[in-house]
Amino acid sequence: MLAQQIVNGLMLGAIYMLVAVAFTLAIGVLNFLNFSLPGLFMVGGMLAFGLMKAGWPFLLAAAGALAAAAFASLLVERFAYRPMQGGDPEVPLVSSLGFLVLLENLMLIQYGSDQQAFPALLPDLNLRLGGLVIGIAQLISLALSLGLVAFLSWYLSSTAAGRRIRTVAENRETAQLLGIDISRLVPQLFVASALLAALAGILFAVNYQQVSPFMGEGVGFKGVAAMIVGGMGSIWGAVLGGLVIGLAEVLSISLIGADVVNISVYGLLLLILIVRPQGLVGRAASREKL
Amino acid sequence: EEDLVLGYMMAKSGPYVSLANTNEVAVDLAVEEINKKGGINGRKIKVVKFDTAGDPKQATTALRTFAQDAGALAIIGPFSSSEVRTTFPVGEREGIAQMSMASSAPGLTKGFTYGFRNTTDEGKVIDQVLAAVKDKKLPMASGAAAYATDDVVSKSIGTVVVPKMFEKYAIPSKGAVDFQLAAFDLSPQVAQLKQMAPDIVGLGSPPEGAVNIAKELKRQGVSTRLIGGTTIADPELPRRMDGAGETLTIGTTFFPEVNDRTKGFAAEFAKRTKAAGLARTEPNQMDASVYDIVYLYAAAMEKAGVTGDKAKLAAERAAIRDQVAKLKDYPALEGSISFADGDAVKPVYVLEVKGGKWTLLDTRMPN
Amino acid sequence: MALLEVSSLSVSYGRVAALADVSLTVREGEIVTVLGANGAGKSTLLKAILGAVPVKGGGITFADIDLTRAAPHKRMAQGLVLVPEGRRILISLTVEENLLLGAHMRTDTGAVRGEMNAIYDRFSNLAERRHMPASCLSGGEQQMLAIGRAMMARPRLMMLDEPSLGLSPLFVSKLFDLIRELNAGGLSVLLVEQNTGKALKVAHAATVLELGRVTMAGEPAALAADPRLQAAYLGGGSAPAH
Amino acid sequence: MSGYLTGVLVVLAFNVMAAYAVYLPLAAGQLNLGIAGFMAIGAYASAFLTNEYAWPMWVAIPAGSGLAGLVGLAIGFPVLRTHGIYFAMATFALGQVISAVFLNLEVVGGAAGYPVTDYAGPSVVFAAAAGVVLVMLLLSRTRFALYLTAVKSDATVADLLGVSVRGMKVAAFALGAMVAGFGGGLYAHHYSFVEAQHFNVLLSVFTVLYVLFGGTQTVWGPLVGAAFFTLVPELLRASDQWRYALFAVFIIVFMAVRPQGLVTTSLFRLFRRRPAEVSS
Amino acid sequence: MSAALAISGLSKSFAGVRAIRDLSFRVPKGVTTALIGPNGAGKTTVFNLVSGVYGVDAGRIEVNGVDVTAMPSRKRITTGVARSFQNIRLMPHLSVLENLLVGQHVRASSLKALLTPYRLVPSHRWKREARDALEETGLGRWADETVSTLPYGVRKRIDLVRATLAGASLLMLDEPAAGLNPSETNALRDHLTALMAKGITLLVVEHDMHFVDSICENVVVLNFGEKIAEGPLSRVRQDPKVREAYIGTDEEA
Ligand SMILES: Nc1ncnc2c1ncn2[C@@H]1O[C@H](COP(=O)(O)OP(=O)(O)OP(=O)(O)O)[C@@H](O)[C@H]1O
Ligand SMILES: Nc1ncnc2c1ncn2[C@@H]1O[C@H](COP(=O)(O)OP(=O)(O)OP(=O)(O)O)[C@@H](O)[C@H]1O
Ligand SMILES: [Mg+2]
Ligand SMILES: [Mg+2]
Repeated sequence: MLAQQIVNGLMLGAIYMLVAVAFTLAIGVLNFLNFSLPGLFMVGGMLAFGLMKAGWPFLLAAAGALAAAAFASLLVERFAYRPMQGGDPEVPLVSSLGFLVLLENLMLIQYGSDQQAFPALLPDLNLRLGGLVIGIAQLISLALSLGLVAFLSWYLSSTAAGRRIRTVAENRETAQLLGIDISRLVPQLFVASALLAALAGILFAVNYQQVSPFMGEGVGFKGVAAMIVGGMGSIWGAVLGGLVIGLAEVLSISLIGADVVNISVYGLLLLILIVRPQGLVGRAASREKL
Repeated sequence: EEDLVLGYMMAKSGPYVSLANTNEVAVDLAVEEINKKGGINGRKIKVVKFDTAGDPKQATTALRTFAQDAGALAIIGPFSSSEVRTTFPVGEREGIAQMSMASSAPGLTKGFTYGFRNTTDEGKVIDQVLAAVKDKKLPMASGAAAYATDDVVSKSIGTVVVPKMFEKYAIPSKGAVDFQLAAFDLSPQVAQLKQMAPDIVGLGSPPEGAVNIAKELKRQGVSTRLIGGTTIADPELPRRMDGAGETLTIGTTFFPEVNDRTKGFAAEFAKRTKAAGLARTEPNQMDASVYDIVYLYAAAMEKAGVTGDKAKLAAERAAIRDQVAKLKDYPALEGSISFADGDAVKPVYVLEVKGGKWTLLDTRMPN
Repeated sequence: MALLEVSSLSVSYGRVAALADVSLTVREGEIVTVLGANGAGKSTLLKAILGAVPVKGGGITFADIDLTRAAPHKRMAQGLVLVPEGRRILISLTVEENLLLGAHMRTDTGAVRGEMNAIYDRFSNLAERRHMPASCLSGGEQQMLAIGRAMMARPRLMMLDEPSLGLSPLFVSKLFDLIRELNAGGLSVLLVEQNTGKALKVAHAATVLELGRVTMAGEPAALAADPRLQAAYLGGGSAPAH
Repeated sequence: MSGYLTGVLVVLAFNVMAAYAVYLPLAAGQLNLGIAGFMAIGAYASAFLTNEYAWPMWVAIPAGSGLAGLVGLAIGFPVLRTHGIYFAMATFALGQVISAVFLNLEVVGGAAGYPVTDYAGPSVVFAAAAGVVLVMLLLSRTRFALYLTAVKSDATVADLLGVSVRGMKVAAFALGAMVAGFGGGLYAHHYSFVEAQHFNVLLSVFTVLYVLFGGTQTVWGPLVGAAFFTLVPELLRASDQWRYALFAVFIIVFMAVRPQGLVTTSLFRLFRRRPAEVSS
Repeated sequence: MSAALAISGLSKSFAGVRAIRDLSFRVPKGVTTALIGPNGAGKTTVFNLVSGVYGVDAGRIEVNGVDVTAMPSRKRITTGVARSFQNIRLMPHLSVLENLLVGQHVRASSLKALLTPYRLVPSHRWKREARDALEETGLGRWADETVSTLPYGVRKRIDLVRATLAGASLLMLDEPAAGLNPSETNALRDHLTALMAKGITLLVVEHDMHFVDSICENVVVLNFGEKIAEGPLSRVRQDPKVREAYIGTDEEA
């Protein structure tokens, strides 16, 4: 029983983890709390659903949804991020939330506000080990997520492109003075984080066989929480955070009850932040040199 | 010649949109039918509409608009329990009747003389569902409850109604699991239910929760009968469960297959919703309820001899209220309706999912 | 041969005109210095040449290519580099990563390593701290890093915006030696300096900006002798009223 | 005044109070994403006092506000160890925890909500909102407001100049919580009903949205932002299902054109400067 | 008479690098003192330790006879020491005048001063003082500008004025003349001389030796965090250790 719940928690955590990494790319690198990401997550799931309903095969539908999310993200970059440069870091929050509302309402107009059933791709393909039920689809998505994250982490820390990205993260203007082509690098990052979020949305739809125009909100907030628990800007922190949040959620439901799940999950987040303001693996900001 | 103005609070946007956006078609249909037959007391009914988005604050604004600006005689709606909680006190102060089509939380009309609901208390509904299950000699040797904790109605079903009914029908309870409305991952809860292995699970939840739990039950290979009240009564539910949820049994206050009148209504409704480009073309219980609300008000206005004269507005509003409260065995679309303590008393249709479709198991009158 | 040709350049920030009709030429292998009071527009000029601020009028030609509207990275690909005012080192990166960043457009990784070691030899303060975050450097050390970073790009024209700022006298001498040395190796230099005397000494040509306009230009020696310049920039007279 | 206008203006009044609750800490650079939690404290506490102890409303609502402020003060010290987005997330979590606690608190009705007997009419709401705006305007003219901006701009230097950075932040946070609690208490007594579900994340987030949209550089921003967010959806009522989509497009385009929000200091300068330039 | 600043046995390391080693020196009241040394010698670090940006590893710091070694950074300005910053640190979103008002904080820290809506009073005492200070230094026309767009030299002077408005008796200036041209340096010199005349003690970090020569009576030379020489500049600059580490042989310095 407990073993099953831990498996359930890890599977849930895998979804949070991808969203958290998408947020990490946006805020850790671009210093942009991109609230359109939950919307792009939703676009991933919802559009994959819509295209399959229109008769497309799954892989094609997924590719279409990813492409749409990438395109939407480029619009976010153009209209929410680019004009806000040099302002307070909170400001882009407004228009990125505007994008979230927009995407949700567009999907709502197209497909209705109902939760819809996403067709089962691998019907009832479950690994049964003793009493343990592990969904193959979930296992595949966990592996896929971890692989992607590992690649990203290597890319950012060890390549010249990664250095350029970190330069933009620290100071856009300086990056420009150093001849970094921001007008290409930044949109690329937006596309990358959109692809992660949308992929998470597709995996979510496949795993839980449901989509809805509002599916991004709950997961989005948990994703931000996961990123913060792990420590902002650290990709492996986001992974750890995602798993911690997933486990905390499932275990508190099964051990105490769903009415305390918000108290325990967010209480844990609060506690972690108070004890370690920089997150689990984040480095404490040292006092700046004058 | 004045029209008889009714205010109508719609929830055409916001969280209830998929349940509520077809209501307008039903209201328009009822008004058209009545006006075609010559209206009430020789006057036509006119409906003024306001989209509240299911938000209590906007519902209050709607109520003030109807009462103070539009000269409404009575109000159709509001939709949700939260809206009812804020608009009933204002309606009481303004002296104008309201009748909700969807709010089914316990005790909402208590203490209000102008507040009505054309809905049935979930306790009464589930009582009839269990009675039907017992009558049909279906297995019910042990039970458990599953409910959403952050929704008033669902929670009271899970924590109050189901335990009480299990006691009434002598069903030993194996326990309860709960979840959040927004939860998509019900694997922990179902893992617990699997251990309990009950014959029936009393479900307090909106349709989404029912879909999710039915699917997860299927995934984890658990077979049990889910039973529930009107909160799950979505005509589309069997399709949305996509093969899961066989034997799910619920009570509702409307079923299109009952008689010619309901079939006729469903057909006309389908025509109009299709023409309006709406996603759902099958009427749900709220559509039927709101359709009947127009008729109930019409009956009350007729009895009260309402003229729509602006000078007599306050008196006529009070008269409508008094007549609604006194309605007995009114032959409505949903069946025979009477009012007791502000709430409608009407038949309960017990439905079961069979072969991926709703089928009528039994029709019962709450006692 | 003219390497950089700035003609009738105008730049404004909103309604404030920062540069008006500024022309300037840097020939291949030459050191040109730009002098002027605070707010005269010197930094703006360098940034405009790099493309970091949009120009309102005029043209910029570098190595016979018109770059007036090109993006900064395009200009740097042609061999322009700037040591910006205020150093602008990246404090979240290590000292070494900052240096590597200077060479981010280059593909000859082997040569880059070698040049980096040469810079460490020259600036021993940096060598000791190569794996520390650049935030811990002292003011002068940050200036060294900024210069080193620009050298890593292996430019044809290096623009320096007040490079001696915050450097010790000994180091200022070393800096000017370095500029001479790089120049001798073929590098052209556009130098903005408050250390007017030293700047005029190394330069082949000088331009004076006042409130965004060129007021004097010519031979450094001649300028140094000019009484107006003496008064304003060589400490010969009292402060001009603001 | 028509019933419709009254209804809309009441909503506006509540949005304005919420906006200033967010604005105060934001002026010191702290994004409070849990403001709904503090509104809930004020709402439940004051409703409890009038319902169960028959306190008069004009005592109970300030008491609820004070309690929200005290909670803000007590929580402020540990939570303010965090910065930036971490702080925003900590307050977000705090808001979630507070509303979840009320959702499970059976003495105030739990998930069923809590009806409130005493009633505060529209004129009371208007007067209260006007009072809040007035206090904010006065406050914005003080050194306190100046220090909040200083702390936001450069906390290290503000500290070296002797400004108590921690004190300012905690004060702004607690004052914001007080304003939120005040609005919450009034909300409970105007709408005669409180439910924890109302005080959710979206309420907090949308309030932050008004404020940023209006602009945080001046004290007028929150007012303008709240007015915009209350009134424009009303104007778009006719557009039906496209209402919120259009509204979202509107926000995006507006912010792209005026990233610092609608009301900025430079806007004020522009107005102030013109006559002087003409005369000189 | 007690010293304006007395430092004894001061040490500070960063991640194993010893930035300050057993440093002791005094700045007597009214004696303008320069702290010089090569880049990275630890001059700014001394300022940071005195103003409390970092805690000390060992040693003792006294300002006007008050031991501030363990005092929180925020309180130190109350003992009469204020500073400027090597990388100018003004509050970019505030106007010039408002920056100065923040600088007055130590003298206006009562609850009443905090909550008085001074901006409603057209010519409030504090505002008037700040404006006068700006006029005196020829910065009057910038008073209502937002700081972020001002030229470097102007910002530099505002930083200095802000430090003086704290009413401190000891001012620590970190490279005040850096980035100024000779005529601006002259203006700065006049400004500082006026401050000295008001009885304010200056401790100056500066690389411009002419400037140091013209205002400083005493010079402390640091190298690798240690004091290598102390005395009047004319004597110190002859010291071979100083020449080798700092000035070089270039006679222009
Ligand atoms: N981002 C900006 N926005 C508005 N005005 C600016 C901006 N940057 C510079 N200015 C103005 O343009 C003019 C020229 O500034 P610039 O920085 O080029 O001068 P400078 O000669 O480099 O001065 P300094 O010697 O102080 O560095 C000044 O009046 C300055 O106020
Ligand atoms: N916060 C810190 N972390 C790590 N090292 C530091 C820190 N602050 C200073 N240092 C180191 O201490 C040494 C002294 O630095 P400091 O800034 O005091 O030098 P300085 O004498 O002011 O030099 P400059 O004239 O170049 O400004 C430098 O080598 C610097 O790298
Ligand atoms: Mg400059
Ligand atoms: Mg220094």
